[in-house]
Amino acid sequence: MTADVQIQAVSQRFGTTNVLDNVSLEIAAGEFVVLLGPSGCGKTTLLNLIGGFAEPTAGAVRIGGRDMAGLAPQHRPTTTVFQDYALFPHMTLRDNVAFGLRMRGVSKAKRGEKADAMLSLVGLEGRGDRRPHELSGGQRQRVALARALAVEPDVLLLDEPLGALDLKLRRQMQDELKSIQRRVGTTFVHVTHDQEEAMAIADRIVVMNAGRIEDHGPPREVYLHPKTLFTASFMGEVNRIPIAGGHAPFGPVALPDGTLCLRPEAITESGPLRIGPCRVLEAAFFGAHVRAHVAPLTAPDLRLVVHLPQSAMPAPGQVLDLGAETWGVLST
Amino acid sequence: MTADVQIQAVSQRFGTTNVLDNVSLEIAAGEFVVLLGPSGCGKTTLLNLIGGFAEPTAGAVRIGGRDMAGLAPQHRPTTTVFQDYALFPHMTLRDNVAFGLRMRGVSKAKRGEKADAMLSLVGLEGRGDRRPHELSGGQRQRVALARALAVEPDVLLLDEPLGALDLKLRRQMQDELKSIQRRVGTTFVHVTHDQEEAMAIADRIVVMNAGRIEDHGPPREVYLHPKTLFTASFMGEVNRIPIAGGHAPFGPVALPDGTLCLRPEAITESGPLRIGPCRVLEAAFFGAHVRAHVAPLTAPDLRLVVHLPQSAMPAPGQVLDLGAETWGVLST
Amino acid sequence: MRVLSWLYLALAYVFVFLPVAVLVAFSFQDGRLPVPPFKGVSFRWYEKVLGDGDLMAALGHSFLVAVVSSLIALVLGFLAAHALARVALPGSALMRGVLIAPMTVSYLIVALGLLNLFNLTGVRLSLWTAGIGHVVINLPLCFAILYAAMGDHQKNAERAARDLGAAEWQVLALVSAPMLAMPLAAAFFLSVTFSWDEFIIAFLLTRFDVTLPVEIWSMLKSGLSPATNAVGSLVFLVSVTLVILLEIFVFRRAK
Amino acid sequence: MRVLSWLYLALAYVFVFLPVAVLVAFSFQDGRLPVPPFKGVSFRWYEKVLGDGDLMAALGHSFLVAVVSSLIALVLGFLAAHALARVALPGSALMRGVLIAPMTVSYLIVALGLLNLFNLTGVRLSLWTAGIGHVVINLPLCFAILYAAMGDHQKNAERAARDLGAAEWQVLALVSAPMLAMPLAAAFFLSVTFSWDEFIIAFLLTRFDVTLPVEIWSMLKSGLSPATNAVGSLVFLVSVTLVILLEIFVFRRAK
Repeated sequence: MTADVQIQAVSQRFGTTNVLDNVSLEIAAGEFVVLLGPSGCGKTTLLNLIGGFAEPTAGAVRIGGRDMAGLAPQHRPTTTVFQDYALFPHMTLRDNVAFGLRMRGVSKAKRGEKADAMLSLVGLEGRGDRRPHELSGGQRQRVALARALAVEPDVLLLDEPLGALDLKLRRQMQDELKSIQRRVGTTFVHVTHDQEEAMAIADRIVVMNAGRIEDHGPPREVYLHPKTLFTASFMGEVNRIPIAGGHAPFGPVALPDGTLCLRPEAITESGPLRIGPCRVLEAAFFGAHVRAHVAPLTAPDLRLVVHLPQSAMPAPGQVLDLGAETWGVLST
Repeated sequence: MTADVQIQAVSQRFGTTNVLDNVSLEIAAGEFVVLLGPSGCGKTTLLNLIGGFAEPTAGAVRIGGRDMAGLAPQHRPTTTVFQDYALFPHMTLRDNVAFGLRMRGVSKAKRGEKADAMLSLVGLEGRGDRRPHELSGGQRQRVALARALAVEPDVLLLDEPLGALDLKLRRQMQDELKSIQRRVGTTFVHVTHDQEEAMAIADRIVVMNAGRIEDHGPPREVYLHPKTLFTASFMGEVNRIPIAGGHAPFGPVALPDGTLCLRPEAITESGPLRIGPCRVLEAAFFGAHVRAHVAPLTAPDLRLVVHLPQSAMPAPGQVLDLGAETWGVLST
Repeated sequence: MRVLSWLYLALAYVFVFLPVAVLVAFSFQDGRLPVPPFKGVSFRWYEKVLGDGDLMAALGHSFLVAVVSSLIALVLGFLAAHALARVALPGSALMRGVLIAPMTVSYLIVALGLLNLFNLTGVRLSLWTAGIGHVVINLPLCFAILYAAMGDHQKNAERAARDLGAAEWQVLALVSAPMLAMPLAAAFFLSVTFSWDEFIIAFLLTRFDVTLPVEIWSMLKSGLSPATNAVGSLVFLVSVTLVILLEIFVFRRAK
Repeated sequence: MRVLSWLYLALAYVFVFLPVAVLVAFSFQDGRLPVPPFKGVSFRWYEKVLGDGDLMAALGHSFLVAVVSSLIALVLGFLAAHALARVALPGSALMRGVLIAPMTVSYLIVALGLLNLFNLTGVRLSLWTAGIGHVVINLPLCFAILYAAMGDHQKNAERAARDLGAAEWQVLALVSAPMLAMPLAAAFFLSVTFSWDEFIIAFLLTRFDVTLPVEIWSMLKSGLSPATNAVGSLVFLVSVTLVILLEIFVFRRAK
């Protein structure tokens, strides 16, 4: 029902391009891991290597300690939830969910029972006789999940499963996905390019870029203490300020050389790392906060994005005395 | 170069469905108005009626005081920026931007000059000889904008112009769109279903639903003081709590009957409208805040979504004493 | 503008359909020649045609050849499309070449080539040889239609079936074929239509038993008559029926 | 699995291309009959064919008819597709019906119908009448290809042009046609190919000046010979060339 996954020095080349470059990753049994990165970063390729839809050029994939080399998808203890759901449109939901069991020779009565139980798990009890086209996108997603879980895989692979849903439904499905994973205890490896989705569901986020793992850790750590500039900007908006010889453009700072990274919400009037007086260039109300572009008076060419409290109403031209609450310096 | 727009009791029927139902709206000269609503709410139909791509079943459209009835798009003082840019792929950028002037019989030299000036305005100076397929999505957007502005329309209509761009580019183009509108002073009527986009750029947001105008006003007003439940939930996440006879599910409140609307970020430990002790059911780090589902101990079936500060680390099961900072009650 | 558009469209349709209209109209001519003046509506030519043993035999042959050759072309084309989808050639230009190349072979060339082939292998010409010709012609069509219908959704569903433990024949029988029910029907109906109307292959590759278009050609040797028009109208009627069936059973249900 | 897929694909291709291969191979036969044993490679049948005045005249006629009829079909089809895009019928079923209906008219029926029509209007049969037949056949094809190519992007660009002040002829000449350059070329090449290979319309609607397929048919009356194979190979060569041109000029540039 659950197993650990070891990715050992895996590389994948298509022609002359290195899609994955010596990637190693340990995933614990029962962990919910999210592979996060821009398109083309190799995250889907890595998922396909775990699922057996491709074989690595070099390196090994082990699931529950067993080397998977040469095993076709049907012989691996994994199943995949595809982005477009990949439901069988000519079958009822029950037959869809029971398909894997049918292939394993389970009797019609038994597999029907199991399918109904899986449909209940995903909140679709009593709809086993419907067909996929009668369902909404979110419901199809749930059927695909039930179908993949029905064969009790050790590892469930999810290939941008929420990518086709609109924002509201996506947030709702994230909560459900997380709670289903808690209940079944199966290892989930989930691919996405949406960093909010990753933070919402992951036990651990693995940030990938250009075929390599940039960073990994719990959401809070990856967001607040990114190890690289790429991670810092991919996880959310960030102001990058060059520091050289103890000097930032807006004045001296007691910080090492490198790039000072400030999140817009970390800049306030009371922040201890003083930036000094800044002129407001533009400000717009954004709901939970007011988003402003400001330029320090001492460095008028530097543009900072700042999130001010909901109640703030800065007019363009107004001067605010700002500082940073939290910050990080990354070597460039 | 700019004119006001009056929509007077306009209705539009296709067959038996009322796409627009007696809509009236005044748009001031030079205003940046955003028509916001879900797909099918009639916002694009309204834009098409202003642009002359359709004629209303009833009512009148006036631009600069002049009745537009029966005038084809080419005879109206409007131009449109289309969602898919609708550039002419076989023409250079200069020829694209100069197309409208060519149709007006402007000489080749003069229209080339004007086109180059427009390309500079949108940050594409010196690229007049390129072709659309050489550009990125954001750059195509800018060319479409330049082409529509080159004929100096009184009113510019934008039909989800940023819908095809990814999130990061969209935020950047929003800032540019706003600053270009400030510079040229033309009335902009912009259609979108993205409420963040609407807040980022609009002088005034017009919220539409099912063929009618639900609400309109500056972003802050529409977000903080929505006139209807639809507006409240469309502008952002909201907790809706029924109030009857001075009682909320979690206890007595000094509020009129109706639906109490609480934004997740308005719920804090110090908020004056006390909700009382709440049990944390689930919490996830979301970057700028921690998003938690909580249930008041006095009303365990009520689920509230709460945004806690970035530094909070509530464990499931923990009890927090919460209250609302701001709130609104809407009659149901 | 709209009025002009409608007018132009109407004219284009008249241009395309006028020959058929004339053909059908004069098949009802109550006289010996399909020329004005129109002497009144009569069904006697249809009676004559339907009572003609040779014509009715040819009609039966045409049906047989059309249905059997289309079924064979359909199965072979389905397997070929599935095979191509699995091997996924590098480069879309090469892929398109593979799909388009078989269509370069025209009816006339196939007829000539097969005539050579049967000649030198000593196979006697018959309805079977004409049927083989129609399979050669319709196989590329079925192949292209079915391959085009295998979108990413189809491929992902097949991947999912394999992932869930299905063997290759189970993927074909339980997932691929049922998912392609509509394009399979479309390809079949189109093949039948093309085979039904086809003349040159049928003419060169049959001997004693012939198909309807060949029989019509024989009738034409003695000139046009309301009888030839009546047979032509029957052929057209069948084509139209096939296309209407296609529309009703395939496209309607596809929604 | 991959090996099996490749094997099956290869077999399907052999099946489709074998007749053509035999046809071409025996056109080089150094003897009087296109049967084994193969006596050696010779170009003498090609010399004979290329020196035959009637055949070369027929080849010229075929080219003329193909190019002129295709150009006319292209222009008429373009205007019809544009008109249909503007009037935008309600309901996709009706729309599809309007597009598919003209394709129900087969070569045989058009030939019969036009024969009636020319007969009763007293028009003499000639290359021109065959050309009219080919326009009737290719117009629906061009219409469907061009209409299918007019996606939303095309329609929006036309709307934008109108919005910016273009009159309808300016929209057609400055935006629609240049944007459809590739499908226009594709439709033209396909029309030429179909007209080039076509037999039954050309046979029934010409009299003294005939096209190449009709000339081949006459040659076949005296049986197969390496000479008929040589002409057939030439016809095939031209078809293949047209398709390669299509691939190079249309699809390559479309990328």
